[in-house]
Amino acid sequence: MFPRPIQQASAPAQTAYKTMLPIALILWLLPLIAVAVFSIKPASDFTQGNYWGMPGSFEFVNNYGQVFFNSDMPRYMLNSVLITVPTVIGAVALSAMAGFALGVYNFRSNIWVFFMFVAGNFVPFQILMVPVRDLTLDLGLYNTKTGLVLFHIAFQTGFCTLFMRNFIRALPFPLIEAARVEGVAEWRIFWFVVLPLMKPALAALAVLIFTFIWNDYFWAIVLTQGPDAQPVTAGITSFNAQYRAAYHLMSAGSIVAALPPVLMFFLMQKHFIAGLTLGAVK
Amino acid sequence: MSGVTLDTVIKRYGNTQVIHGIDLDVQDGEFCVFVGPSGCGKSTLLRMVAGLEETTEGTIHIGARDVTRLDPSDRGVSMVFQTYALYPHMTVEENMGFGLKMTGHPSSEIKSKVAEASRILKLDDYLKRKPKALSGGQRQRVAIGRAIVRGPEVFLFDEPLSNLDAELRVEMRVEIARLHKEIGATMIYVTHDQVEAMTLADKIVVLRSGRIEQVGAPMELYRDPDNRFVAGFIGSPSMNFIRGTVQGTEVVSNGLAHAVPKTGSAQDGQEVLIGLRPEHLTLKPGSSHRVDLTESLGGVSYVHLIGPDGEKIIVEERGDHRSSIGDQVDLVVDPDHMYLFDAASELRVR
Amino acid sequence: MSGVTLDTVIKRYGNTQVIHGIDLDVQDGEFCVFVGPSGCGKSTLLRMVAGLEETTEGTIHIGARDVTRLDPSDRGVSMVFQTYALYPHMTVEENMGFGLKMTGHPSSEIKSKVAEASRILKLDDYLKRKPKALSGGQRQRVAIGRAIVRGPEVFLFDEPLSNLDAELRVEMRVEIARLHKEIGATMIYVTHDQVEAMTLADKIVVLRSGRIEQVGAPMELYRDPDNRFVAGFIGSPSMNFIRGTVQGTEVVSNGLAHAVPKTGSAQDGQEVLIGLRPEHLTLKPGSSHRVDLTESLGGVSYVHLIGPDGEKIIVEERGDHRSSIGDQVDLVVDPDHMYLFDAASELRVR
Amino acid sequence: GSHSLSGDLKIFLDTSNPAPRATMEAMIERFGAQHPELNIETTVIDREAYKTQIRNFLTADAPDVATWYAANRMRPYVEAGLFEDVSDLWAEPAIADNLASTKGAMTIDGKQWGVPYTYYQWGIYYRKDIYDQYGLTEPTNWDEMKSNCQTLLDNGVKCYTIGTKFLWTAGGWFDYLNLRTHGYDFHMEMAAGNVAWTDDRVRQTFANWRELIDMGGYVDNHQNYSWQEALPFMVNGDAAAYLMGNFAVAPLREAGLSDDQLDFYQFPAITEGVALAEDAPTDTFHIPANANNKEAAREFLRFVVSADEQTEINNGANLGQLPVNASASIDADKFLEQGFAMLSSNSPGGVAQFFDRDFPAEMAAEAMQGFQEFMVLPDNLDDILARLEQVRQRVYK
Amino acid sequence: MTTVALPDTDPPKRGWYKRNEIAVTPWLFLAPAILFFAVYVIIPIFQSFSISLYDWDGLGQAEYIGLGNYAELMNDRAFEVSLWNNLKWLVCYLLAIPAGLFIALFLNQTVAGIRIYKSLFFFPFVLSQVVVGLVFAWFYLPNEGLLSNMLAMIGLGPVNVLGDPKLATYGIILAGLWPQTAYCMILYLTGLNAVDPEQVEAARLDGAKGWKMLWYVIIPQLKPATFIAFVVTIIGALRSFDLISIMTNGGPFGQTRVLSFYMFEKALSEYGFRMGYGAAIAVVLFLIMLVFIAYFLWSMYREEKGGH
Ligand SMILES: Nc1ncnc2c1ncn2[C@@H]1O[C@H](COP(=O)(O)OP(=O)(O)OP(=O)(O)O)[C@@H](O)[C@H]1O
Ligand SMILES: Nc1ncnc2c1ncn2[C@@H]1O[C@H](COP(=O)(O)OP(=O)(O)OP(=O)(O)O)[C@@H](O)[C@H]1O
Ligand SMILES: [Mg+2]
Ligand SMILES: [Mg+2]
Repeated sequence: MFPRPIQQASAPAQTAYKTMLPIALILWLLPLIAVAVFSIKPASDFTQGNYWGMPGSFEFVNNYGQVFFNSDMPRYMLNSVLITVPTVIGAVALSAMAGFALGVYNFRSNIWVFFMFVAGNFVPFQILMVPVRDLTLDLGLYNTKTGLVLFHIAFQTGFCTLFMRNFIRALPFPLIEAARVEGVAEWRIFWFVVLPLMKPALAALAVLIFTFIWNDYFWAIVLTQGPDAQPVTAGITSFNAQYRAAYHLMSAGSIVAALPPVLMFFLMQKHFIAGLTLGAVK
Repeated sequence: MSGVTLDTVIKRYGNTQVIHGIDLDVQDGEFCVFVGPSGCGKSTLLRMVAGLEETTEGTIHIGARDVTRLDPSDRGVSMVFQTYALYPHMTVEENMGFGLKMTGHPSSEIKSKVAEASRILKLDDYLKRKPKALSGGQRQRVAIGRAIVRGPEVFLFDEPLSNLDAELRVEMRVEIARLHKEIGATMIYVTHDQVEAMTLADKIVVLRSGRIEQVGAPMELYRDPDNRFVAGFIGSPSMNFIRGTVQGTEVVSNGLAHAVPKTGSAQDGQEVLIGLRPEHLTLKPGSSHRVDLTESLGGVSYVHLIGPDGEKIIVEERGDHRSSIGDQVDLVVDPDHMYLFDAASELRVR
Repeated sequence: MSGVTLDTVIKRYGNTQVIHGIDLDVQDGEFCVFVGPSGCGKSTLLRMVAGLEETTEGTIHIGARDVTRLDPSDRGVSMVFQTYALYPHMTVEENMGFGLKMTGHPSSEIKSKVAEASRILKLDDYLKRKPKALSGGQRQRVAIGRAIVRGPEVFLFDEPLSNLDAELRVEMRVEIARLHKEIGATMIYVTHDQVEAMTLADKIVVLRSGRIEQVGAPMELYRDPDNRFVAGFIGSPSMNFIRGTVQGTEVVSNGLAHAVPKTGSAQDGQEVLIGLRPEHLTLKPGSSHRVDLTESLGGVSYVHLIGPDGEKIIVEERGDHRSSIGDQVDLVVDPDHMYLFDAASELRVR
Repeated sequence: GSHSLSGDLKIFLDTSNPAPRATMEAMIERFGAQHPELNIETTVIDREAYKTQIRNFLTADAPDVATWYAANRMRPYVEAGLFEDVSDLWAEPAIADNLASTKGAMTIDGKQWGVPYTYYQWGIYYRKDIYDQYGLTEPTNWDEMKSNCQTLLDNGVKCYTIGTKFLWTAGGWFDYLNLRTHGYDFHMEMAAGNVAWTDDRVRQTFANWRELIDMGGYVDNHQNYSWQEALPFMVNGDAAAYLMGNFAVAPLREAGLSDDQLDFYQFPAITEGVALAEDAPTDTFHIPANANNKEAAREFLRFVVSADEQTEINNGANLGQLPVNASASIDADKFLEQGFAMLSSNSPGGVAQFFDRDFPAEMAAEAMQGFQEFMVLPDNLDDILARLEQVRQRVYK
Repeated sequence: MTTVALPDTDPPKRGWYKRNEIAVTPWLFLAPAILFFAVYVIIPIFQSFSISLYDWDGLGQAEYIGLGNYAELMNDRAFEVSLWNNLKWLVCYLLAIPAGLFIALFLNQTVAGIRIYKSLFFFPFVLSQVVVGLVFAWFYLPNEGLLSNMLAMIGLGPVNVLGDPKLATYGIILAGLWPQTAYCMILYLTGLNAVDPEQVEAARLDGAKGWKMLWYVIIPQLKPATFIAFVVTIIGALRSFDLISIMTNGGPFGQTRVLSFYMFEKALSEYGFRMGYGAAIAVVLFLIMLVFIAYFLWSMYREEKGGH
């Protein structure tokens, strides 16, 4: 292990390390802590210039109440859920199938199809903006959650397929051969053999895609408008437009918007990190 | 009836040919072992029989059926893989019954077949476990059980024991032998382990670079190898080879203190290799070889000699007689256990 | 001068003690092999000598220096790992020279030392290659070369050959033996391979559960084991054990057709285990044992017997004499090659 | 209503701030009450977002009525055929007579493409209490304006607050400086692309502007702020005045400024003899060409511009802006009254819409960015003007 | 033995699908993904190329102008600025890699609670860039911001990071580095986990310590993690949009634009009506990225070939 385990260092060094840890963490998360503190401050703190001091009073209930009951935030949150969940399901389903095809079969164009997905995954998505917007308009899906979901599924499929295919490649191939010798039909091999083995990958991907989609901003503003269909990332900006310079409310709103992926991360940490390092690309 | 017959079977990957027209007859109920150095095509050949690799040319029959173009599942074969290839998410029972379930057998039938197989393999206590909770040997047994359950005409094994440690390997080897006796099906078994090949096989097929070098019963190959490759490959430690020349009825060699009688059809003046197994050599004090190293394993010890031309010779010594490093010795050759090979073609001179 | 001395060395991980006060003297220039079942603490002990694990209690001396608390690099030891542990991004040359470079040796000196080591190990042709482009045996040679280059007083090996295939293992074993002779340094070698231990060691240390069971030269352990564990551990196939009872001057046993003379201090009525090596048993037609299986390896074959109490016995047969499955036989015991162990304490009854 | 309407009526609004939003929703409710058969569906979109999204919904999923802005700002949609020609409405006497003053702003190619529903004056809102404190009065000419400013600066108060992060606020300053320096006609010539940005007259406008900048008259770091974020400077007394539209009054009051503290004056004259002209942006309703229920939409437009509704929606409690219907009455609000008086009697030069409504979109975008740069780095002027000239030559082709 | 009676005759005639199962199945499985991907990703790339040859406001008729948009780009100062900013992003964003490595080394210990620390350090990556942008914008506020306050503590004047055309881009990049560093940190933490402990031990016996160990032994072994970190960082840098949009909206006076933002502005923003021009910018961005994509695919191709 590198660096050398601190346990083998001298006692003062160990103490120093253990005190450094929380200090470093606080410095690292300072911006975030600031927002958290902002979100429970009263408005008067800001008009009086008390930006960074202790809260003048504790306004947790007020501020968050404002966000939850007096703004469009709940609607935006619901939109985000309705966009994110189908996208996750769709992208994972499509890519599990594509990954199976690319990981198990050695047809001639295999690697080129695979490279198509990989390359597509890396294109600056701005290049898709104008045509995708037109396509969505033509399909009559502009400003609908469906429109956003369809696009997200398609775009994430590139990344997910890369991930799934590599994962399936790493599975022991004799498992599939054993099933073939036993007379199991190909789609049944997918369903009964490969899919159960992919559970960790599915979980990792689902968590990862969830955060990607939840945090998407660009496509939200390209393909949707207004509280009918926009997710919370876009919602937060109009929320902020409404509460310009009301830092306490903006902070509360931001924290609410950030909460689901953060929860997801903490609950599914293992999968999340596995996803990042396995798939290794955003 | 359910033997396996290969007829000028050829395999090419793109432009590289890896199997060069193999003819082979495996009798019904026979235990046939493929051996050969790594990369010689053992697995490829086995997988062609299984249907997991396409056969480029030639035909494969199982019993009377031409199976060359059939799907693996239609060939009536079962295969046991080196890595077990158990489905990790299924219990032992489900693993064994999976193939039958997928091909639509009624569950009562599956149950009885699984029970039968697990009885044979003493797996009854583990039926509800997942493979993760089994030891290596148990896993391999489940893999074999899965093969049995389908009641195939032919069993195929690809180095089934090489992932086990030495002790277990011995144990499982004995079990496979017993299994073969019990169900009597045709088995084809790939290994690179001498001992497995010698102890399990009814018939050993020695392959080299996609060609068959020799086919025969184990002791046949040991006693009567066709060429230098087979002679060197079968037997451990390997046979020693000493260059020599036929002079009249004798073979003379730098490496031997005395000439030895020639055998068979050796021609006067022919350059030959004299093949001598370590266990058939004895030492006497002399001058031609120097003891370079001795390795004692208790009951037996191996004496490594350096010959007059720098060639290395290994001699097996038994009992308490021990040579010491640096001793000068001569080799005592038993003419009954001596093989001549043509130095150029490396074929046996009989 | 540069031997290794362990003095009541203890290792604890948290609350679990894995090494229980080991005393050991490895002479300068000696080849000492640690053997024992998996998990007995071989690696731990070796790594404590290397300085890779802290020593909880006790002291370790190399030569006259107390190195117990020194850094690994200051102990004058080199280590060869099972997985080679070569730096994948460096060429063979760089791998071997890395240690010297780190300790600031001039590059001309590094060059000559690497050249010297690669000559000894015949690596000259591979100096510019990366480890990836080498075979397993070559890699292991590079790892040894890296150890040599630093000119250590003591070499440590942790199962250096267990990742190699059988053939290479034999070859590398011989090379290590030769190396030891050539450079004459003290070497400590961990293995679980019988053959390696027997053939390489000047001194074998048999460990069990963090304690030394017996220390001695290989043939000493083979001929004169202190207890049943060592007797069963050394020798392959393992010694057979048959239960028996001392009656007067004889030992009677269900498993033997005839009583055998007792040895040493065995007491009348004592329950004992009779230890018999497969190579010291012969068979004659009889009734006490049934031949269950025979395995022929060419020069030698193993006969698996089932005794009257269901116990399994293995007998080695040489030459052309072969038993067949199902034969009823009796064991012929050579009283000179027979060991008695107390059934309870499992200690040798001398 | 005179005849009964039925079906769906989809209305898109950009009035996303709380007060205007409530006003419009109430108005629509009243309209709905008159037409019980009509199923009205209202969508309110964030004002900034609306500006980019209008293109999409006009082509794709068009509502029946949509808000927008007058003059050049509606030109792209008119030219693309996305707005309905409503000249027929303008031929009706109720509209023709009462909305005559805004007809020009709604006319392109001799046809009218929508109706206005509100407009508002621009001008300088200031802290009367601070002016009083330093003995200052409302300036009437450039020199007074500058000397007022100097006094404030000497006392540590910035003369003007502004937040240029979203650029358009700087457009307001250019409008006034240019209108005052060269007059309405010149400004409109520029808007029409007939004057080079490198023209000396344009430079003159910037030279005047620069005087204020060099004095340090504007709050620092204005490039970081939106217009709302610049309000606190005025509220806190760090700055004394704000050139802004009348919509700024509501938030200023909300922030706690009383009518005693807050006052308004017209942007003072700069070049003597140049007739005063004002910015008074007009917000409008349009019927998308792809609308489904144009009959109901027309009825809605008639309803919106009716005198009663105009009086209602523009009063101080609601939009707090000026009604477009001449027969409507103006709320008794000091700013509305001042504004109305200014626009109707003291704006002889003419009434402009606003920089980004009078100038073509692309020109406006480039120019406003240039204004911001100029306000931060006045020395870059030559470079900025050269760049704008390049854009002008392309945009107007 | 119990032999299953298999017909000795030829098997029953099998359907076309059965005969071609292995060949057809992958395409059936691929079909939906390919369809989606083609419609939404592949075809649009080509459409963008084509749109970039037109003058089109997104509303009316498009007019073919050949390479006119590209010609105009050559003289477009804003484009030039955006390009340079993209370069700054590319270069500075790579700092996330050493920074991530540094933090990973710091955290690669096994003390009580280290898992919590690791996940909290990783936290910023999970946040939406919108939130990150807001937070940093407040952090940079010219007077009230924490940064100015902290500078004041050490006696330095306030600094208006986002209002200063010279500093603004770096300010935004710094905000971007925050989550990106966290990302690289995680990659390196897993990379460090995979470092062969025996090699580290061998190096310790060889006398490599501290920096020397890091440089000669650890970093070379972290190459896969570094490669991945490099790829994702480059992609992240070229895709940067959210932060700019939130923090400065491209300002002051367009000095923080990057290509992706500029094209959005030109094509879809309030005053932007130039789809063709926007598409041309996107194409340029795509071509830049193509260098990296090609590099990535090439190294992947090599690995595939080497791996089998
Ligand atoms: N897909 C393939 N494409 C090209 N050549 C291949 C392919 N698969 C195997 N080969 C080659 O075919 C030859 C035979 O391989 P095979 O796996 O049958 O050897 P083997 O005898 O089983 O070796 P081992 O003992 O190492 O398992 C080898 O030279 C190998 O390189
Ligand atoms: N870090 C550790 N923490 C706790 N126990 C450990 C640790 N490392 C090793 N052990 C325990 O110490 C004992 C000795 O381990 P060691 O690796 O020395 O065995 P070994 O004899 O080398 O075995 P093998 O032949 O499998 O290599 C084992 O029981 C092991 O579980
Ligand atoms: Mg093989
Ligand atoms: Mg060990």
